Amino acid sequence: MSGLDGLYQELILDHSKHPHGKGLAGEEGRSAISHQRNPICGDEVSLRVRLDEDGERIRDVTWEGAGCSISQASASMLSVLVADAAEDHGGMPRARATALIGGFREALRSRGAIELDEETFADAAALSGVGRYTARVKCAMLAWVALEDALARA
Amino acid sequence: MSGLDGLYQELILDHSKHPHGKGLAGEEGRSAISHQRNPICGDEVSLRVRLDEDGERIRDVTWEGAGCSISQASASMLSVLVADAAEDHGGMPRARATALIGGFREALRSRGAIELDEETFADAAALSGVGRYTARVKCAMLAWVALEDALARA
Amino acid sequence: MSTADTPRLDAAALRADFPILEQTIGGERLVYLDSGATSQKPRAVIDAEVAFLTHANSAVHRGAHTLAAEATELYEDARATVAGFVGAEAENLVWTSGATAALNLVAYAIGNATAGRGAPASTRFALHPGDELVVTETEHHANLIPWQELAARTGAVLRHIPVRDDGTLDLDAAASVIGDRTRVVAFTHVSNVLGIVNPVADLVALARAVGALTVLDACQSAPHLALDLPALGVDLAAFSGHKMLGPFGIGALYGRTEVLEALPPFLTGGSMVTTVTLDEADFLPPPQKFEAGTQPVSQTIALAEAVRYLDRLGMDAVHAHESVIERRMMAGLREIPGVRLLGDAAGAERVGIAAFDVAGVHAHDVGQFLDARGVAVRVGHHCAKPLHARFGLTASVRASTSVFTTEDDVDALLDGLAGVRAYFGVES
Amino acid sequence: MSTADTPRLDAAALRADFPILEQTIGGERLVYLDSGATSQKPRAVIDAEVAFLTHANSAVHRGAHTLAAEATELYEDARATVAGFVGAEAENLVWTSGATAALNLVAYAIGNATAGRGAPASTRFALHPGDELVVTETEHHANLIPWQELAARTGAVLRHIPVRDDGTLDLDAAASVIGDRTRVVAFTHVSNVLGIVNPVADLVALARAVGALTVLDACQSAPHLALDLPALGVDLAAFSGHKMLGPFGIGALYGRTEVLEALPPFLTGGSMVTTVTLDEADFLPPPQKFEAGTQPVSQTIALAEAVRYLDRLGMDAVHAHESVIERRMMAGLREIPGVRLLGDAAGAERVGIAAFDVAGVHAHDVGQFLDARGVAVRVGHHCAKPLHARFGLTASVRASTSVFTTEDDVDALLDGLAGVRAYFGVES
Ligand SMILES: Cc1ncc(COP(=O)(O)O)c(C=O)c1O
Ligand SMILES: Cc1ncc(COP(=O)(O)O)c(C=O)c1O
Repeated sequence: MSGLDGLYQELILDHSKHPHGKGLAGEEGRSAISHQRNPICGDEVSLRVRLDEDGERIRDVTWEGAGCSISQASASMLSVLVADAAEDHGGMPRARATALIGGFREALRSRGAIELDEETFADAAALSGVGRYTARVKCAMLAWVALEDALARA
Repeated sequence: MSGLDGLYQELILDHSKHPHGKGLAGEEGRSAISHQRNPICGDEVSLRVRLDEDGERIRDVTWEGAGCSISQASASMLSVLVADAAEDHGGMPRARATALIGGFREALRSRGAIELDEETFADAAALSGVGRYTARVKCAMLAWVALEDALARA
Repeated sequence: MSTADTPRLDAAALRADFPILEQTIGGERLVYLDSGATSQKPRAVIDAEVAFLTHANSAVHRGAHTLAAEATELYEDARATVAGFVGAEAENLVWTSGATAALNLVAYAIGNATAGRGAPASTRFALHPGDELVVTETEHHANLIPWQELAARTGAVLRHIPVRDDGTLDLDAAASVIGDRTRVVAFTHVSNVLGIVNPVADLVALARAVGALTVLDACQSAPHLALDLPALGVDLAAFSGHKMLGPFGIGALYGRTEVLEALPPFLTGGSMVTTVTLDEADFLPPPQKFEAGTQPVSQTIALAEAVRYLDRLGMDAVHAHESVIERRMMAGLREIPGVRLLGDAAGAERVGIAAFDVAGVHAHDVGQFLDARGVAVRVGHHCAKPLHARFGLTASVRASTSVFTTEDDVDALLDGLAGVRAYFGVES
Repeated sequence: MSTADTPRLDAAALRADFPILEQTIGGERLVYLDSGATSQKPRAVIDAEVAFLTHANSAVHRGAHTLAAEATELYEDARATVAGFVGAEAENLVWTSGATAALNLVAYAIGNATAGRGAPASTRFALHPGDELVVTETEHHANLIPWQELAARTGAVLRHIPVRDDGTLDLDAAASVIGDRTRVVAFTHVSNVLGIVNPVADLVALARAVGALTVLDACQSAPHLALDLPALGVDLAAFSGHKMLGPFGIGALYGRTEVLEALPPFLTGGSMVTTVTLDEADFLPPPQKFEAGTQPVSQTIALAEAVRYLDRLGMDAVHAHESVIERRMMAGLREIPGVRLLGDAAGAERVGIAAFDVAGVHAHDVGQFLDARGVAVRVGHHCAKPLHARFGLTASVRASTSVFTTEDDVDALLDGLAGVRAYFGVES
């Protein structure tokens, strides 16, 4: 898939229209929030991460924000990724989240050289195409940077 | 005469080596002094004009200063021009000096289009060639601007 | 000027003068509608700079060798040419690296006067706590933040003239905002978002009545309108070369003689001094007083070529052409469902700038969608966040014209926009 | 590095890369010995700028269309390239319009910290009456007057490290000038008059011992020496593109991360902010915090090409070549009757700059005489008046080299000088 449709895959448009995890959950238990902003377009995201008691596993990720379809879809996909891990294994381990964020960043900065693997990134793999649009990388990264920052504070 | 010898005519080198009017005369009677400086090369001239009692005629022009051969020769030639007028007619009329300064400036700024007339400018006519060297026009103008300024104050 | 008298301009033919327009973007013809951010350069401008670099390149005002003398002449000729383009004399034009630098120059020079620097005449610019600086709600950040910072450093108060819903300035409010405490009124000639020409004469009259200094941001007027800055009566004005077919890295501050003479210097360094000791320096008269360091000589020469290019077209012809394009663009935009124009004041005098929101589709997505069709527009807040906030937005899409913008270009924009909401699945 | 290991550089062959050198001056071959004022540009640099202007020209960091994205990538790649050239990371390199602007940035940012602007961390830069700023007697006006003005605005005291008769800095005096009250030590790496490389490590050690900020003027080292600014240990450093084969209108400020983070902004405007309301603005992290307004994009790209050109030659080879030329020039000058070299310290590390006085002939006349033979040198005070005063002069003649300077060029200078006193009738 090339051109515009390679960027705006069906899945991305779906997520942006029907976002998951949108609406900040209550500040229950061990949690932290991060506000991130893309100074170029003014897009913002506020993202809350909630952890289990010993702070090792992520219970959920919720967010609020306004922005382009890429930034909205990306936040939604990130939220789903964490939610699935929580369902399957009682929460995504912190280290795993950090690794995912790192891998995501690397792929997006690769100018299209690295494809995100569907097995690992689930729906977010559809964001691979963003790497070829350097001006949009920040849009896709916004929620992921917010999670990274929130984890550092939690 | 073209090239370097058109700029540095024998007369110019003579005046610069044996300058007339160098050494400021005493502040006698109606007189005024002006300090001028070329910020590019640091050349300076201090020039004193002395007038007759009613301020209509210039008795003499003396000066002090350091600078390139063009600026030194130009000051010297200006001094002679005034001195000759003083000898012949009891002093150069103020208006005549103003006209000479204007004519001199116009010729020097003409990029070589206007030649100074020997009849009118005497030795200073040898400075016509400076007009073709725009970077040197300020050097030649220095003493003349000083006289203009001093006259305005006298 | 009646349309019959106005010289015509053949925009489609002018495209050939702009080498970059030969490009295709993903196979599509490049429709460049982002001249408001930076203009493209005609071949003549690029050639003028290359010719200078390969024949006369030298630093200016510093030496006697042939290249230096030639460069100095070209540089001062360029100053006279660009000054003439805005109706001014050479000595009233200060080179700066751009409009942002020019506006900062003014704000910092006033700060320096406040700190007691400058000639005795500079004290008239010194600010005292309670003094007021006035801007408008339509300002570009470049004509807003320097004044915020100046206010913060000096204890002065920053006030603003509000904008009405239709994008015009609220002149009634202006008359009450500008008062006895007002020391500076800084405002844009044309908003870089709305494209509306502000009422300079009214604002100058209000400022003059209270003895305030006027600072005009002419960034978006200089490329599009015939300017006569002295006739406008402003004290100071700033514009950027790269927005008027010239190169990056060069702009200018115009100033009335007595204002430039009285303002203290801003940047200090070489080529702006008379005497210098280890302890202190004396400064040259304007414009040199404000031109510290090695000047962007090649850029001044290229900018002079750019204004000669515009002069050959005739600024009245440029404005007439861009008005035709602008009206077609605005009319077309009004008809697209979901498109909301910012500042669509009926009968307002305008240049070829249109900013809009597309309901349900983020500006970034609109821009990307258009880009895939070769249409380059700007998306974001265009460095005018307060104005966007005024319209309840964080971002908008902006299309802006130049001399080479054709009706086909406008139609490509409109065709693209007609499909954008469907693509992103927004019902209309 | 031993001469055997040093890569060689064929200067005569390099002349072909510089289109301007094909010119004749009044029929004579152009011998350009004024690279200290501004360097000539190789074709590759000119071509890189033209290629950008005709293919990717756009404003950066502001849009999503293809040209804007491409321009932004090229611009940030250029930053990384130029940063790498001086041993730094991209985020430690701030683009400025030149060294003068970079040095003013530092002085004004410190002034802003003093006025209470900036992050809480900025207070460490705030000056208090009695605080001292230290420069050297060899400074270019660009690294002197901004400090004079900062001192005058804040009540700080400006002191200086004297220069010895042989042109070297008096380090004993430096040790007593730099003391507990010293807040800033600003000094040049290489004097633009003397060509002598100053002892950076010694000065940094003295400054560090008292917790003073170090500011290096690297204008005359960047074009001639392999630089590793982090290894030199300075806090901040400035250089200009036009002196290192790049274009006018672009330069850089290097800064250590924590210093750039703590310094308040200087110029304010677009592209350097996060949020902006009508009342206040928040700023991006460095380097963007210092890059207000539309950046000189094409010039950054051309400068990157210039440093790639220098990198291909190898800065060790450049320095080795220029040292050979410099020694031939200095030796030749010493032998001409009536020529007095400024700063002829035995065994000093030098770049290819020689300034001198010709007894009985004014510098301007010497320059004119040489120009008639095609030899372009600079005459005047070279924006270092205090240093000239130190040597009892108001003006000198300066010859300075570049990568393309050949032994023939030096001989043309020396031949010309041999006849200059006779021409002006000065007995030797
Ligand atoms: C040592 C030194 N410092 C500073 C400068 C100022 O650089 P620029 O004029 O490019 O701003 C120069 C050159 O003029 C210089 O040689
Ligand atoms: C209205 C207005 N003012 C000021 C500026 C700042 O100009 P520059 O970025 O060229 O300094 C711009 C453009 O960015 C503008 O459109």
